[in-house]
Amino acid sequence: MRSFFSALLRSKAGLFGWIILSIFVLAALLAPVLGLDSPVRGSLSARLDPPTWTGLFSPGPHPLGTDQLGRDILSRIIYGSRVTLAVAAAAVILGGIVGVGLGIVAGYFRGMTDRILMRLVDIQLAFPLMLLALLVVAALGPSLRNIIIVLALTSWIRYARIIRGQVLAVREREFVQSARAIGSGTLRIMFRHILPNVLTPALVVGTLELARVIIMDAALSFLGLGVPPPAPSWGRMLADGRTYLSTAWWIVTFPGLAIVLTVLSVNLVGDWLRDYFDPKQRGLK
Amino acid sequence: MIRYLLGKLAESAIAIWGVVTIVFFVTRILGDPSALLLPIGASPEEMARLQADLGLDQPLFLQYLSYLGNIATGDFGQSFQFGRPAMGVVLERMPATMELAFTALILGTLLGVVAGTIAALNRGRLAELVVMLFALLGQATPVFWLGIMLILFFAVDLRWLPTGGYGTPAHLVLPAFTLAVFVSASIARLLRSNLLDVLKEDYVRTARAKGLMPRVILVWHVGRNALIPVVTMIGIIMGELLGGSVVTETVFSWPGVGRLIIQAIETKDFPVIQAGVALIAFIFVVINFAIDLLYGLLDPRIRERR
Amino acid sequence: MTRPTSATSSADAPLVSVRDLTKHYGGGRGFLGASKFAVKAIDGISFDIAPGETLGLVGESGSGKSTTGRVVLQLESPTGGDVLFRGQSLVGLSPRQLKPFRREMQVVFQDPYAALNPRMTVGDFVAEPLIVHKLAKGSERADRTAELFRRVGLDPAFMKRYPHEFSGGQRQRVNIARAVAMEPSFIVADEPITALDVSIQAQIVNLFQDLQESLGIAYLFVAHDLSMVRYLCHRVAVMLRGRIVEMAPTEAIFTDARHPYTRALLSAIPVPDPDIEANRRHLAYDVDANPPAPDAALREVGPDHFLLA
Amino acid sequence: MQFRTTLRSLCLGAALAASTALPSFAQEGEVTIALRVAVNTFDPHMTGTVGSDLSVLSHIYPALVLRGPDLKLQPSLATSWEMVDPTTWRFKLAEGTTYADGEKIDAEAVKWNLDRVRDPKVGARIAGWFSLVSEVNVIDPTTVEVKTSAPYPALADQLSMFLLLPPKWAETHNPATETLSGGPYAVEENVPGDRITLKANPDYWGDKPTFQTVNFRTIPETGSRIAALLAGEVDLITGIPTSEIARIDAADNASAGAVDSTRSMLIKFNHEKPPMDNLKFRQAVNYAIDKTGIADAIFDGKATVSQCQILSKDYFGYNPELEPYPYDPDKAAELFAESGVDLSQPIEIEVPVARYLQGEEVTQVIASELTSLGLNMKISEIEFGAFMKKQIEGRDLAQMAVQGLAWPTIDADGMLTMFSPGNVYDYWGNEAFGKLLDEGRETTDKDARQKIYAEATKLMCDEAASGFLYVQPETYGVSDDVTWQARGDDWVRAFDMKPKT
Amino acid sequence: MTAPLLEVKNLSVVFDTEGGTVHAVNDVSYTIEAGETLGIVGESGSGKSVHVLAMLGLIPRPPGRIVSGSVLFEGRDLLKLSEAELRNIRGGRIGFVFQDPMTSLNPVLTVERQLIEPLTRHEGLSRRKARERAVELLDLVGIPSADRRIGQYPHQFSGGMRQRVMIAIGLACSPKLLIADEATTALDVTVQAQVLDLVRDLKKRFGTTVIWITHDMGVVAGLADNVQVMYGGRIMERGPVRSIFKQPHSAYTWGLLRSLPHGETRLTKRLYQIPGQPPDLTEPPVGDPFAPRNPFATPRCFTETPPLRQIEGMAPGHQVAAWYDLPALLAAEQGTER
Repeated sequence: MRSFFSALLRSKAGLFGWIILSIFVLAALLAPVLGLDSPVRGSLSARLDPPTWTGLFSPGPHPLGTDQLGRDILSRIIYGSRVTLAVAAAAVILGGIVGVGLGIVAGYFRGMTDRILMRLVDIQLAFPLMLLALLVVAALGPSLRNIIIVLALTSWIRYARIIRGQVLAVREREFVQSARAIGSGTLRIMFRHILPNVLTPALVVGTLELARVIIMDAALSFLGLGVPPPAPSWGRMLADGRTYLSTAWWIVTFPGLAIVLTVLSVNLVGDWLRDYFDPKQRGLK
Repeated sequence: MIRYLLGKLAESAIAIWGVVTIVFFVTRILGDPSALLLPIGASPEEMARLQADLGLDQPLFLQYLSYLGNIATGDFGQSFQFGRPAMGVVLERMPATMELAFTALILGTLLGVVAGTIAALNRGRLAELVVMLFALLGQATPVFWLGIMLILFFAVDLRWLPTGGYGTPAHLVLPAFTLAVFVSASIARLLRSNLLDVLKEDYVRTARAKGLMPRVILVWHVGRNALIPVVTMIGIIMGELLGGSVVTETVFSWPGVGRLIIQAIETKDFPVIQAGVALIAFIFVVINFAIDLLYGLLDPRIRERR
Repeated sequence: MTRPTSATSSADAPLVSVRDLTKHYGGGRGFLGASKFAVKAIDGISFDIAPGETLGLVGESGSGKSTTGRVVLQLESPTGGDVLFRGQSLVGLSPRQLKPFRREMQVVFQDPYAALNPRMTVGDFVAEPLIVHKLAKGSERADRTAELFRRVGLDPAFMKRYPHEFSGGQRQRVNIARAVAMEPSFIVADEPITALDVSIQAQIVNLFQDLQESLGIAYLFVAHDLSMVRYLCHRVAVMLRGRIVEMAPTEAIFTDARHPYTRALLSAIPVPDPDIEANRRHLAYDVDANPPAPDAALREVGPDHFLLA
Repeated sequence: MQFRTTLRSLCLGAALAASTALPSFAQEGEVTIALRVAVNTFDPHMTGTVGSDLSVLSHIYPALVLRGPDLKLQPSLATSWEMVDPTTWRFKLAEGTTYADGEKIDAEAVKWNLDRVRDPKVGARIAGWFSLVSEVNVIDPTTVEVKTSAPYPALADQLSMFLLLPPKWAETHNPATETLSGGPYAVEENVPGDRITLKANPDYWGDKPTFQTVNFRTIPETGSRIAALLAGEVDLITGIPTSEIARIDAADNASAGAVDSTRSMLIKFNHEKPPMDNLKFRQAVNYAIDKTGIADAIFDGKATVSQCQILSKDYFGYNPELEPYPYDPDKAAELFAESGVDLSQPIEIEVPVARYLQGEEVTQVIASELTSLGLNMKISEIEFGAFMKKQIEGRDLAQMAVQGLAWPTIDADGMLTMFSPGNVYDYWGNEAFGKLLDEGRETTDKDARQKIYAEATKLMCDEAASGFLYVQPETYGVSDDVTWQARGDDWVRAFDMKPKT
Repeated sequence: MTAPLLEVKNLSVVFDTEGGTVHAVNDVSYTIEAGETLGIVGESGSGKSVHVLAMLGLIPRPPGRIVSGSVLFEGRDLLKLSEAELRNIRGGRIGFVFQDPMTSLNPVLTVERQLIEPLTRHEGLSRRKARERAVELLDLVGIPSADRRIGQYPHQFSGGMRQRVMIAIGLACSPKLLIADEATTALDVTVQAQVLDLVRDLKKRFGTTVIWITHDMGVVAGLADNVQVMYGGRIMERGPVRSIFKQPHSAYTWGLLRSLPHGETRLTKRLYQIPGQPPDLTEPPVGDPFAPRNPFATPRCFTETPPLRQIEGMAPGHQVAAWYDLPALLAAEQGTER
């Protein structure tokens, strides 16, 4: 663990990513105790109020302004981080469990199992993700749960492909042979020997997917199929506010900034994790 | 080689079958199009009659069988909305989609290759930081936001380019650039890490030990090996561009297949959804087939294995 | 647990018997029903290993020697032939049926880096056989693991560490500790010293020898380094293209090699003596020109000395 | 602004170079209209979409009557028409009218078209509009008689949306993809999904059109539509957020505005689900909603609050005497308390997605206002098709549903019928209301009808049959090159426009 | 006396890694005369490969860094040359053969392309001329039907053939110096023997100066004129090959030779084993790097680095870096054992 942090401190980009991400996660966790305005209820009289910058230091009503319904944007962004991050994380984890699971099974058993999985992957690859997501959301309805399912659906394949490749390599590693040689069962080999050794690539895929899923959620919102209101998600805020782009720039700019910063930091963390876990990248020692 | 091609062909057929099957069943979950096709005030009887006209009153399984049968002959049925063969409706929009996708792909690949190469060769220097920051921003910016900003700036404020629409090369600039930003960001990041990996390879050391010029090493020894994964990536990106540029097409009023399919999803025009998705899947499969062959050109070991 | 604790004479029933073993890769049916070209990794080999005996298996890369080790252990199933352990056939047994045999047969691999699970502490790794076979629990397990560490010359204090904190030699000791955890009677050592630093190789070879003396373990010692084989093995089998071309007691191989390939192999060993090296001639053997004849069989040409002809 | 000007001058050189490559913008004799959705079919009987398909086709095919910008009917192909008796209408056609290929537009053609649309084999999507038509008779080449199976006072209004195909031509051509002009314009170019260019029809039998060329461009994205107007690429856009009106007005090349549409927004109550069967509860909801606030804030004052009825001023049967429920949270709270309804029970409010101008926002305001009075509101955004299916076939509307209603004939009859018992849309089940509507249909006397509908609307208001909200504004932006009389019924037609002089 | 072909003076190389600074090469000095074959022996981490790669600018920088020293080659200091000047030397005046011919040849380029590259680059030959020469070279290194095989890709060659191709590339421009880095390690013994025969033959015919880096004492015994034993980034002992093998003066050389089986049959005795583990080079080395594993180490070995010095009474050039007198100690030990 110490080397983890010392490695982190050496990588400025990785550190930056971790800090930004931690801020958002903390804000999301602490949202209810920060004493914010309601993110859902607005006041029609306070519609499209511009940001009061001084409000950051001396209490003003809306530091980042209000949206088209008079809701406080700061509060919506902070509460929105809960929705956005939770949806993204849930989708990425769900997709990860499915993808890693299938990847391990396919890579470990190979043969028919593998062939079936690879054909599934082919099918999904040939099916443009965005259209699949749109179709499925349109079919199932844009509830929070369905959005998570859809995003996970577009995500599992990337895990499965990469994990399968990793497993094909790991299963030939001699410690796996050795586990078979001592008579370990299949489950034990999969969980104790293979899974821990493919978790880091899965983690790296996960961070990249997290970034992609957040962007995809925004695109779905743009097409009217994102996380439904009143839950404030960043994508939704961005999409709803887009028509006000030139009259009330703050409605779009701040959630947009939140997305860009989060995706950026997630990517930085992902890159850093890859560098950290990839021995090839870690000098000689 | 023949066996390899036949195998590939079979795989492609399975992939397309899977796609058309999924799209068939998902569209049936979409629900009943009759409410959308008829004007307000339509009675349930009218709706029932329309459903019968559209063949939607049949048992699902029978619908599926006749659907598969018709597809085999290239018939995707009559569009509910357009009142003519769905595939025709989709094919009309295909040139626009292809034009945008290929332009974005070529532009994005060029930008991405240049950026990725600059970043990899300037490891640890400012140039790498700047390029990678832009690449990350390119991936972190929602496409529609970028698109709207570009319209406001280049079309409304400067009036250099049209806000949207299709036709002249000028119309192509903004949407293609918007998509290319994302494409180039992905490619730049992938290429950079590939290049860094390949630069560590023993044969690059061999090339340096031969005293070759850096340009020769980069192009012949590093570039070719680093580009192989990029080629795969291009195949996948192409798939996303063909069907996934819906958002860009909407922002720039680009009459592509993506937007058509969105519209068809909104109006539950099943035949158009099916034809559109099937066509995109088909093109994707064909492109990836070509990419597979390209692999062989790039890497003799793969050529040999076939 | 009762078991022979010292090398017994070869008059005893063999511990391991390999009969006409073959292993082909590829083959089978292709995607569209066409049969693929098969690679014959092992092409009908037979040998016995007595309890407490070390059989050296040498040959160049691709000769099938490592595959033989894995097939003997049933880590891969053979295409044909049989493997008997204490007279019982192992071929075709389910993993469950094989489990009791797994306690008696172990393996040490070539690459000590790849052979350790990087995500497991070495203590857990060594103790894993005890868990899988439910041999020991709790503090007893820890005690036995510590004992294993001491036995292979490692400080038990290292048990909580991860593989990357160890050098190659130490890792190979961990692997050996794991292999002997169940006190097996037979270990396949698949080029166990090839990947080690020169100054460490002798340590590991000595460890193998010590373990054999104290536990009576029989080895199938797969190697391409004939000099270590000469030092460690009772008998040597020379493999070429999936066949055993010559098999004899070690001294007979070194002093009375009959097969031209064996001779070429012997002549190729670099000797750390400039005077010998300066005057020696390397014998060449063109395998492509003289592959082992498909119909040839092992023939006894001397006491316990077999030759493929 | 300073920033923009500077940039503009900075980039002038490059702009000049680039502008030569650009397509020509609106010029003399040319007008460009932005559509929100693409034109799908050229067959006017296969689409009921006024805002795109029918608007474009109305330039190409003749109609018996047209609805003018003032929403009054005007003669077109029919020079005059009369109701001979409650079930018989007679139309007198203009003389010498032909399609571009010379085919006559006569009584036979009208009959053929009305028969076609009613032919089940054709499966015309707008067949429902003419389901009451029982017979079409050709009296002479310029006189056609239409008989209905029941009194149908709004027939002429309905025929304003009925475009006539050339019968002979249609035998050999596919009207879905091909056109033959019989109106002021002919199709010059069609780029599917992008644009349709119309050229004036030189052989048109009516008045020469003002513009030589009319372009219809499809721009689905609101922001892009506004951008296109401000960039001078289009002359007319519709369906913009009211908040953008001021911004467009501020630009130097366009102006914007809003008029009342014919679409009333309301909260449809499902009286079949408690607590919506409770009168006090329904009234309380009406008191609880700040309609003026919504109109002022969300629609920048461009929306008109509904006068406690679902009819807007343009409708026949509009009741000028009704007053909206005032916004009175205290009164609402009181009524909620009196209603005896358990306020903690979850109440669902549905809204179709992307269907109504800022409908989702309004729903959120309503939900938030009701929540602040202690109700447990849950918003469901639902896809429109599913919403309609749920409403009509499933008969399972949520307790409340934000919905917009408009009736193309702009007549109380059709509009109010959707609340009469037995109608598939009805969730109220008020027999008295149903009887009033039946009475209204049995007479053609305008005053009598007016009186009956006044009674009906009052009943609906008193019973708080639904939550009355506002009339959806029809927003538009027009370039300074043209004038256009804004209208609330979706038609966008070049022949309603004039070049600005 | 002419100047030596290559003169390495006080060369030190470090690697900056996350685990700390690795002192890979520490103050290495030696010379090679023209025509000489120098065998450099050492284990992984001994600095034997790194220092050679470093002086020709072939280590990645960063993390690698040359801290000090000079390398005179034909009178010029390689460490002071620009990258462009070094490029002209690499592959031309100095040829290389690397360990693993599988990874050291570019898998996607034909052998022809890879073989003519140095020829067109350094000799300025036309493509056609270069190809002719390349075929000759393949012929020279014993690749049958070279004219046909030159168009093939590396994966179509066997391991031994691939290494012959590597040697052909190294020799392409008739270099003054050929550096072979573990050139036979990845090969089977029989193939190794053939390659060694080839190198001996080529050396005889062209008189090329060779640095042969290996961990195998047996390989240098047959190939080298002089041997240089490295450990922990330092030269422990160097000298004429016979002198070193017959009477090693470094405990490390002695241990290495002893730990190899010399034809003993099993069970006669245990192999001599060098105790302990290779050194951790992140710790700046103090004293004799081998001291912790050296049974003969004196207290001085742990505190002071022994210089490389000529051993009295041994062949000229037989130098050792040790504070102890190994033959004396061995003799004493044998005496006590008796």
